[in-house]
Amino acid sequence: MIEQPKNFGFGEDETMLRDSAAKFFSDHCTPDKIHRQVANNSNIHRNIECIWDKTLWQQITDLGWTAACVPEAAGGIGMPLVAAVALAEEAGRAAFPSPLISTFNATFVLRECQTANANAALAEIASGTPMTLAITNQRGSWEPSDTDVLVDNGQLSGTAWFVQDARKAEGLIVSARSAAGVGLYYVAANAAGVLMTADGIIDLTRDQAHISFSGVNAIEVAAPGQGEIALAHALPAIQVVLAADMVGAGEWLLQTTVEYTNTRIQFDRPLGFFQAVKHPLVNVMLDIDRAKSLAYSAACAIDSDPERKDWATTLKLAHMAKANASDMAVFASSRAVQFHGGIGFTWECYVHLFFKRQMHNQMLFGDAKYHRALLADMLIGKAV
Amino acid sequence: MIEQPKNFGFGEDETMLRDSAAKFFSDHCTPDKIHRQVANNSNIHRNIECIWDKTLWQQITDLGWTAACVPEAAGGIGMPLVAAVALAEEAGRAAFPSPLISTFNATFVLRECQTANANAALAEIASGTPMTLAITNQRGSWEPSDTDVLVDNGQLSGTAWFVQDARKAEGLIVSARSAAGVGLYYVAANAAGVLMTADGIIDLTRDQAHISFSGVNAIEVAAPGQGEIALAHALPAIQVVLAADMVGAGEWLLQTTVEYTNTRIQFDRPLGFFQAVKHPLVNVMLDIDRAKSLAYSAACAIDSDPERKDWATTLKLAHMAKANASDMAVFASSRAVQFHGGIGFTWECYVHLFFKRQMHNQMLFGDAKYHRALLADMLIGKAV
Amino acid sequence: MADADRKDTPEQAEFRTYCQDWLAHNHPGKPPVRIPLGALELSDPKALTWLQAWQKSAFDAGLVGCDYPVEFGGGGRKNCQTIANQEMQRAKTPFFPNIIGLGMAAPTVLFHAQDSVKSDLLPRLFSGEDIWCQGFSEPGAGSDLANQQTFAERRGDSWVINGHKVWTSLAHFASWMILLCRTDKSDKYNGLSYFVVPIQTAIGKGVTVRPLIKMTGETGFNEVIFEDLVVEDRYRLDAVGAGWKVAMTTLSHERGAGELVTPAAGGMTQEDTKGANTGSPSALIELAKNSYRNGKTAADDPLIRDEIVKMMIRQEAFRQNQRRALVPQLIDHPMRIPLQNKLIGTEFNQDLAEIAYAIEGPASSLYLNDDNAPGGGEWQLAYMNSFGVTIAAGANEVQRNILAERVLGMPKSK
Amino acid sequence: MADADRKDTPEQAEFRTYCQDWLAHNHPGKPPVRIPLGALELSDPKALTWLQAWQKSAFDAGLVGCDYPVEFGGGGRKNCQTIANQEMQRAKTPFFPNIIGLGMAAPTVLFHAQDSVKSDLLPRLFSGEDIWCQGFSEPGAGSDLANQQTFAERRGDSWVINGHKVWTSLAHFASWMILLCRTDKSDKYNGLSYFVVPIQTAIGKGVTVRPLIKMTGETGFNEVIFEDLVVEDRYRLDAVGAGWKVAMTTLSHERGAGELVTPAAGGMTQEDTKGANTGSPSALIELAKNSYRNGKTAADDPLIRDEIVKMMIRQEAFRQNQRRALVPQLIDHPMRIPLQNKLIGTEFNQDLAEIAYAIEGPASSLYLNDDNAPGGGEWQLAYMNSFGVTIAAGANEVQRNILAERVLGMPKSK
Repeated sequence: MIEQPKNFGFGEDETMLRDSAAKFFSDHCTPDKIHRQVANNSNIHRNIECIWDKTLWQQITDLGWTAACVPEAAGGIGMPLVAAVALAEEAGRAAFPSPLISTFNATFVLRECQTANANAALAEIASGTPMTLAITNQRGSWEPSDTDVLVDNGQLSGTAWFVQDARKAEGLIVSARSAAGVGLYYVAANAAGVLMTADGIIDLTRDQAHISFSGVNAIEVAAPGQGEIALAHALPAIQVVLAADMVGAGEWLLQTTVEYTNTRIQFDRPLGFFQAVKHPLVNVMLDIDRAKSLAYSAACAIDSDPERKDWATTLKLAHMAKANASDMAVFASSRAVQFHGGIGFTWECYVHLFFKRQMHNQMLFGDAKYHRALLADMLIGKAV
Repeated sequence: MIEQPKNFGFGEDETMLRDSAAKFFSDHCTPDKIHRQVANNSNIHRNIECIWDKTLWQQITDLGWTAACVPEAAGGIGMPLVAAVALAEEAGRAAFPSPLISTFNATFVLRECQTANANAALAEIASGTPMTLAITNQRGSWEPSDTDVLVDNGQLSGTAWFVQDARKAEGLIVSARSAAGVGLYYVAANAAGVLMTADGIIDLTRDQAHISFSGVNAIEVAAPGQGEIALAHALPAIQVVLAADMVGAGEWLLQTTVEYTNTRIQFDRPLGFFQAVKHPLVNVMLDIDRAKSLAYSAACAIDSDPERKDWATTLKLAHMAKANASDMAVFASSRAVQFHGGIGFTWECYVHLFFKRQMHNQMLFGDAKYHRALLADMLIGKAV
Repeated sequence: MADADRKDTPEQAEFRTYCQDWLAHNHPGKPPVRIPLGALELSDPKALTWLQAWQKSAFDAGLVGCDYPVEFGGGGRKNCQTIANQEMQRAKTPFFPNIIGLGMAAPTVLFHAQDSVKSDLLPRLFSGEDIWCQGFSEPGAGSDLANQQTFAERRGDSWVINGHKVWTSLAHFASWMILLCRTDKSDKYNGLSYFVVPIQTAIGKGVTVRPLIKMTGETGFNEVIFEDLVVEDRYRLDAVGAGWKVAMTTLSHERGAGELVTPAAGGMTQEDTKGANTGSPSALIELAKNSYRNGKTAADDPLIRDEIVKMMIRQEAFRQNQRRALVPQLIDHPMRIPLQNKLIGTEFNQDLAEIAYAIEGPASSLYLNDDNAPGGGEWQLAYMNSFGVTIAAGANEVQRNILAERVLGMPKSK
Repeated sequence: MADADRKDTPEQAEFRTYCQDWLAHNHPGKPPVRIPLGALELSDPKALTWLQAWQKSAFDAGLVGCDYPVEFGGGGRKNCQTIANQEMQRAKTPFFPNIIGLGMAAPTVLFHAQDSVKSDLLPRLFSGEDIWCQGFSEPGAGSDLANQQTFAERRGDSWVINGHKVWTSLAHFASWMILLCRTDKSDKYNGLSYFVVPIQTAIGKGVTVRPLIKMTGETGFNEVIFEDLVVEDRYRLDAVGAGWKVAMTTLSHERGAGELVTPAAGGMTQEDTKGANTGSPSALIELAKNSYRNGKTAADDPLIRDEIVKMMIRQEAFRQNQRRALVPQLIDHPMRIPLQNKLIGTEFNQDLAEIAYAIEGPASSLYLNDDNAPGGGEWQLAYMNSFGVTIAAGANEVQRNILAERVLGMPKSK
């Protein structure tokens, strides 16, 4: 049993960072502003765009968000994971269109590599270069060992799928297989031989692409053959940050729906009077609180156990956080649209921004069923 | 596609039989009467009793219920399965303590045997001899191929578990394995070498036992080695009749709970005013109607396809009926207790009679998950 | 329904054979453009025109309005619409575009309009030449339908209508609207009256139609604003103040609980419609066998399998419910099953489409504008659109109240 | 909770060590008789006597009432009860029998009684020598608690009480009762007053206790009838008419939302209690590994596995919720988590026990009186008893109203 702080590690710095993020979003990134920005064209068959506000990105870089979880040795601030969790929660609450989460994920992977090349990439992140992971194959496998990209003396060939915020990222962290096993490589997004094909996705606050590599020169960032283990060590942090994003978005959906049902009058009463509205919204709240507490505890477990002495607990809490948050995200989104009635079904109502982000979040890096199946093997033992 | 009557085969005779059964129960078998009879001793550690009203049994025999589904050739009335379904539904609605369902199940198995010995047993049933099946092993397998009883030149040895209404039955239909495969045997309940050990069960309207056989002389009722297939052919009928019992009991639970919540005043309103009460009860109604329609259609499929030309449809509908009814039974019981409040939690309130019967019904011959897993293999194909 | 179509009356049997023959030679074949899942999703005029031609040919052949009186364009038959519907389903035909006309306007007009209006309007309604829309919902009158603010003021032999309707599907294609509005502000329920009003011919003359965009990005429903629209009194259905009663005729037919069976075609498969086939668990199985979750075939995942089977059970139960609803000795309350249909059907579609996300894994992020989207992204479209129906026509919360109060006899929640 | 017990204050750290030492030498060992799952299920006097002895020894050692003032029998410490509770859990001790006394009566008496009453009653309450019961529920006052009919009439310096209480757990063992009753029929809420009244010494002198039998066949809760019971005015808590306010102190502590942490032991395992261990998913795993469904080990069934994991997630989330509830900067509404506990805890136990039926297959039919019953039939007992708690102390439907109204700020449902 590893010692953990009662407050999950939310000290003054982390709390201050969270509050400043909340203020930042309410100042610069309100739902109406985002809606005008990313939802100005509702045509399903519009060209696949990648819309985001680079000036906001510059500002959050200046605020040190990208540097927050970069180790000091690599030019970062070296804050604990809970700092990223706090930022992700606020980003989710604002449905923030940016490569922040993807850059965090790249950070978590690079932190595990412990090489000069990895530290160089981390330094870039600290100074504001958006990066993302290209580690998923066409069959949507989240296993670190699965990649469709091959590496042959330093050159990458093959295709990586479901790359998040791909067209916002300037650097890619690619997993590729060689005789030595799965390695991790840094590639500039604009390097020769990199062909990015944008995906037509539903989530308006992200972009996604599949990326084919043909003989692309790459810098190996993990020790040879150590890429798979580095990915495995980073996955819990990735899952937890996604859970935090869902918690923030879920809270927005809950509060917005409560406000609407408190004011919308039907049958001479506010909708919120009716238990058919009220009780499901209470259930949404219960789900959010579970997901939140699990996300914080998982992040705290990671922060408290750098040597992975009690890795099983970390894995367990991270799977639980992602599983719970994913189910919550689906439920909270569905109830928000339902209880907003006709207006919630329209494009002009902001609910759909969060609905679509949540449906994207819930599957990313594994949906609830996936994580529960892994938990079953851990906690019950493999079925014979 | 086999021709089926629009009315599921509920002709005049079947409808008349059902209505007469409903009248019979309201005359002779009201909940208060049953409660006085089977629930007079609430002590958990009371001796395990087997309480039922043999005079009622004589009366329903005289009414021809046991003969209803016995083929005319074997001295029965030769009515379709929907007749038994109608009787089972009314029996469930009355939580009728009797070996009726068990005797039906024995009937369905014997009907499939097509032997002189089987017809002799059927004749006994037609004339009112209660019988039951002893075909389940200690591991609770519902597969016709699984039995812990062995047969060696006409003598049975081993133990059958979870035998329903065992101490009410005068005849046992036992599945036993020999070199020839699984056979079916008739044994008098009081035959030498039959040791019946009563189980302490929760359901107050049934009795259950495990029965050990030591060198018991038995009459083979199925053609040698044909017992397994006879059982397999009878299972859909058995599942459907159990589903019908659950539908009847579910309807009692629904109507009784509706009446209670319409009269019980809290917060100056009847409980039934509150959507937290009313919407779950509507969901119970939806479940009951599904289970009812599926049970009728499965029974009708069996009646319409004596040559089993479209056996897959019969199997499908029977599995669906039992799966749906089992889930309904659990849900209807739980909501009935919850919405009856404190009084529903007491021994003196009749709800627990039905609650306990439903929890017994839902697992008997396989619970919902079990039947859905079989359906998955049928409808999706086995998983690799 | 496959079972219910046995043991026909002689008239039904004869008519069934006729339908089969006609359909064998007059199936419209494959559409030239993508056809959406249902008429309410229609946004492409080309699709509409093609579907109108199909409806007209079916009408000319006597497969639409079979049970309506001959003098109003019907077939004058008895219980034959259900036969035509079954055979059109079996023949995998496209659906009819004039769904609101056939399902809601026609029975309401038949039971409440004067004969001259019936013979004027019903034939072109049946043929699909006139598309109809429904003017019930208002910004302040959603589930609380009786809270109508749109007002019709009597002026001699006609009425002047002012107000604002929302969520009116098909209004951008509609020639006529069934309109519920207020004629007396002093009485919530008895102050309502019911009209049929022209839309297309009145645009710019008192009617404005503005498209609303759904969360899916599709158009398809609209705001309709009335500014001093003048309507002849003959277009009023039933008495002044009887609007609520007339609306109940509309709604009971919408809920499948009305006297008349709605003419309904359909059954065309995904390939044929170039569109979605997201309405059935078998389509979900198809999807699961061709989709990967975390690198493995989704159809092999025990949890996915269980979800799919649950939906197949609900589907079969729905079918058998409809069958049982027609057998008087097997139902204790005549409305018990019909009033369930809207609730069960819409939640079925919602739950079905949600499962597709789990089946598709990360590919569930892809939409109609991505060539790699499993099932063309139609499952995600269907999931989002499913909320349109769980909300519309009396949100399902209201449906549960109706069932509790009318069928179970529980106290009113309002 | 395992995590929350780190980083103690010096006082807590010192006290923790003390508790550990004491428990190492003073654990009561294995009980001579079967101990039920919780105090509310107590029916065997032998079990009660043994548990009272344990509570007294813990009290004498200072592990009960740690945070209460010394003058009323408490320990006069700060935030130390939670330490004692954690260590008693870790030491796998039996629970305390006087659960209503510790959890509801003690804080209410402390905050609302006069000092002489506090010093008279609290020491024997803490020691468990006096068992307490709760006189809130009435035939007409279940979830609608304020609808009290039991009436206390002033007679000089005392009160005469008449009425009928139901579902009073432990009344058959109780020396004292916390009683909510009416002193003014003209005002529903302000007409209530709150007393502590003697039970055992008053039996036959105005108090009758009748056992009620649960659906499980157990006794354990009772009807209590008051006929002209005379109670001194000093036993009134707070002002006449302030009963509702006082009751809120009781209920907030019952819901774990009170100022004071309730002294709570526990953690003893199934083998040790000779009773059930049905409260945890790990017990369910144990059961699943030793049970057969349709001939196969239940723990290998993917659907069972998923059900169990869902419960483990809910259990861990509950723990982490309690941990977060203590961190001000991580909660936006102070009551948001505490008010969830009763709801979450009782539904957790109900859902957990229900899964056992699926795990045990046909053996789920067997009860406590059958030697072959998996887990001794305790899971079925626990499932049935779970309804006692989802119904009691404000049915969970009411709990959801409270959360919606107090935390989310939604309109009152009444």
